[in-house]
Amino acid sequence: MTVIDTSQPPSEPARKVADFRPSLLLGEHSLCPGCGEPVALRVLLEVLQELDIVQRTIGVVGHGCYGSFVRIMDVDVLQCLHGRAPACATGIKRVRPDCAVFTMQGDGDMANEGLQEVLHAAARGEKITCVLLNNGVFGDTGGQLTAATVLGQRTKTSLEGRDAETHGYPIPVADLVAGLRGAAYVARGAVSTAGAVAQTKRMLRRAFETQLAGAGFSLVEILTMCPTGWFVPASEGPGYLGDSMEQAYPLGELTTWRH
Amino acid sequence: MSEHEGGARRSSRGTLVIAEDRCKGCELCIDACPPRVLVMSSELNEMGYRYPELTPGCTGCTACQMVCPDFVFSVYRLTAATAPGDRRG
Amino acid sequence: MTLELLEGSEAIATSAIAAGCRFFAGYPMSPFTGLLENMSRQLPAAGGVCLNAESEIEGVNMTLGAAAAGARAATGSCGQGIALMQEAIAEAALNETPFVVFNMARNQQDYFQATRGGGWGDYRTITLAPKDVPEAVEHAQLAFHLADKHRAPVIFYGDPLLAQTRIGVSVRPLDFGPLPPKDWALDGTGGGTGRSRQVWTWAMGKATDPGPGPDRHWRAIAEKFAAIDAIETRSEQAHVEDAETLVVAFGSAAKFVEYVVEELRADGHRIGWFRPVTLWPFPGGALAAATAGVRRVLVFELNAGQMLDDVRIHAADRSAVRFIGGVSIAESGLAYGDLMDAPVIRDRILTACSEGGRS
Amino acid sequence: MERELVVTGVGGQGIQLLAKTLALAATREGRHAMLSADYGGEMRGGPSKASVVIGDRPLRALPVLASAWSAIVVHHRFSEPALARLRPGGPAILNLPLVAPASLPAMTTYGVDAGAVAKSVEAPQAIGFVLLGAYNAVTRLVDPASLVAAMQELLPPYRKQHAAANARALAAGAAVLDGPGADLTEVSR
Repeated sequence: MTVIDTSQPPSEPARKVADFRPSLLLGEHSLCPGCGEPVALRVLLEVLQELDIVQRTIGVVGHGCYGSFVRIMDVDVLQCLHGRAPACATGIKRVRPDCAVFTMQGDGDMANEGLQEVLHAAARGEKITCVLLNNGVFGDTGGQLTAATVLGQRTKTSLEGRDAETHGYPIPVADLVAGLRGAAYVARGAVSTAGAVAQTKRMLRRAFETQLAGAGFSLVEILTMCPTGWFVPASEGPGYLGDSMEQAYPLGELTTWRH
Repeated sequence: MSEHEGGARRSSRGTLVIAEDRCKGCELCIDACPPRVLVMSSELNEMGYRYPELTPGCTGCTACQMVCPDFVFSVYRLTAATAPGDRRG
Repeated sequence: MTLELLEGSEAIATSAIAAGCRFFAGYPMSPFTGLLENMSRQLPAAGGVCLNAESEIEGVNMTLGAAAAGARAATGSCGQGIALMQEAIAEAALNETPFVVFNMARNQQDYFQATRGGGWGDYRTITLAPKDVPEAVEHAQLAFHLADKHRAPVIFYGDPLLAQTRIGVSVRPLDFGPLPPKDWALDGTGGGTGRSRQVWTWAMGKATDPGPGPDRHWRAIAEKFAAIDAIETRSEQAHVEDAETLVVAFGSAAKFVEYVVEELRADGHRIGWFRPVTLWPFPGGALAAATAGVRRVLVFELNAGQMLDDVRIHAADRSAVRFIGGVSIAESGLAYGDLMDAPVIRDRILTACSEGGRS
Repeated sequence: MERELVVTGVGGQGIQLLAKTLALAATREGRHAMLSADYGGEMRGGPSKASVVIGDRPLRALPVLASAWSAIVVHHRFSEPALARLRPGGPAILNLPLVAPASLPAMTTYGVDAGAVAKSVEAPQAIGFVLLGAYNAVTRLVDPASLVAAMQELLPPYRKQHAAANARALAAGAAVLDGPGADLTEVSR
């Protein structure tokens, strides 16, 4: 089989249509093979650049594997306590209303430790954008059950799979938030396929547009692969996501603010 | 660019630069590639992972770059191979 | 100087705003509630924001966010509410976010909480304990100054008497000297420059501009608090020179002790008083000097004996230390009980004096 | 010199408002004043106590008074602890007939049937202001006009219609005891 030399840009006339990563990414991350979180980070940073708000954006990053992104995202960032990002973002936004303020949280961070924060921030119509990276497990601590773990999913604290009798039902954060009047834009995307990534990026863009227009709270829940925490091969992450998480958490826009 | 040696001739409208040393071998790009022109290497990179290699037929669609968690791909569309009227993307 | 008759809570709020406080978030809890209400009444007119937070945890984290963005910000509560805030107070100490926590405490049982904290890591919190409303007005501004000066959260330790007493006071901005610029604060402009800012307890820096990391950062924090310990102690004392008995008290209780000791002095007793104004850093050196020549050191506080530990640590002779305070809570649970009363304190001092001391 | 007043009675009698009026009047005169309130959760019927301290220099008094120079006894119920702190010789205004004149033998007592006086000037709600007017007539702690101004300042907008009646009550209370006034310099701690 012929293998094309991909060590250098092509010598014949060509135009670059996609770079390795946005210039706002300063270096490498050390997350697991097949992790979905870096993909979400990339499209988030691309949206900031495309909206030309890079130099007036402040991020608030919670605790999870994505916490290491603080080192590689070229954006002003507060690394906050577990679960508290929407509260911190509220304080930031209220004293710097001209900034775009976003949070980056996992499902352990947002659905477990800090569910109250995101609900109240949404109810207040806080003009911030919360990004939930939902992989249904505590990835950073090695794959334990979160409030977002879907029924039947095996984790290190639900070895036989989550059953409702023992562990209760998963919490659909985006749906809860969408039920609150202060929420102006709520959507759920995924990063499991190229199409889903493109859709998720559009959702993030609309979320920030909603914030910039002062319309209210916005949240994008992004289903991300965690093959390590799911105990599946990396290459099977997208398939597993589609078969399990996407069934419990359908993709799409739940609340849209109309211009 | 087109394939000049071996099997059936298959035209490429795009090509890639693959930062193979950054790859962690997750293989997400393999399934994500619509024309299925990426294959995993038999060699290992310096981190010990197999990495994708490009075979002829790339369309420059960027799907591999979209799904790659390790930012391995840069995508190019070849100007010469672009048929008139095909200005997608 | 025109005096306004202000309730303590209102005077403290007015003073905090005069100091430039522009963000406040809290959760109602008596006797802190009055401060929250006054802030919500006054801050909007000053161009600020006051939020009735969904809990103390959110209140303090909102405040941390506002402070990280460079604003003078404060929160408050008392007792159990402050307990809920401890994680964020420790975090702010370690990620160097300056804000003020107004503990309008129900009593003096929060001394350990204020001076030892309940958070994680090698941190301390500067704690100011005013004795009356006029001093509270000063401390409400000093607290912001010290917070900004040292990039650390500062606790203002009040009580029901400070919150609820109405007194004629004058509130105007106080100048405590120059402060370093807040060039570390997050304002969003760092994005895309390769030198974007971060407020991070781990202090890892950016991939392109590495920070000190936790080991070096936390050692630096520990050194910073050691330096604060050396320079920011404040205390007051009187009649120490010829005193046989020295009474130590803080906050409102110290005001009562001062009153009683002056009476006893007038009656011919060789007695003095000592008041830590900062509970941390504890004015241990000043206390050691003040206790060097006395026969007995009496500690009066409205708890089971918390500052007592610090007095024992620093007194010239710890065997001379006697505890004459105690737990004393009003039936409502929201105010001091019968022990916060000059005649009672006088009796306790005289009884302790009659029981001898070191020779 | 510092002058202390304790006002004691049951909630609903206007105790807090009269104490606040006096403290504000003194403040508006440029003097130092302190007001401590002590009342239960009940708005009416429970113990209600207030203390006011007025002086010409920063005050030395504690927010829990060690002793007091003067008193207004609006009701005998709950009054015992407050009255036990009075220094002998000072003035005490007693709300007759609810409070027996003999209850404070060591004080210079002045009885005022505040209810009847208030009714006579068609200000039946303003018993507290009658007593305050009488108290100030005896003690001359503040200018009577300052009391009226402070009373008006303290009325919330929805109660402004009571200002005239309250002013009548202050004046009527003063008229009951208006004489040479107490010579404050003779009374010391």
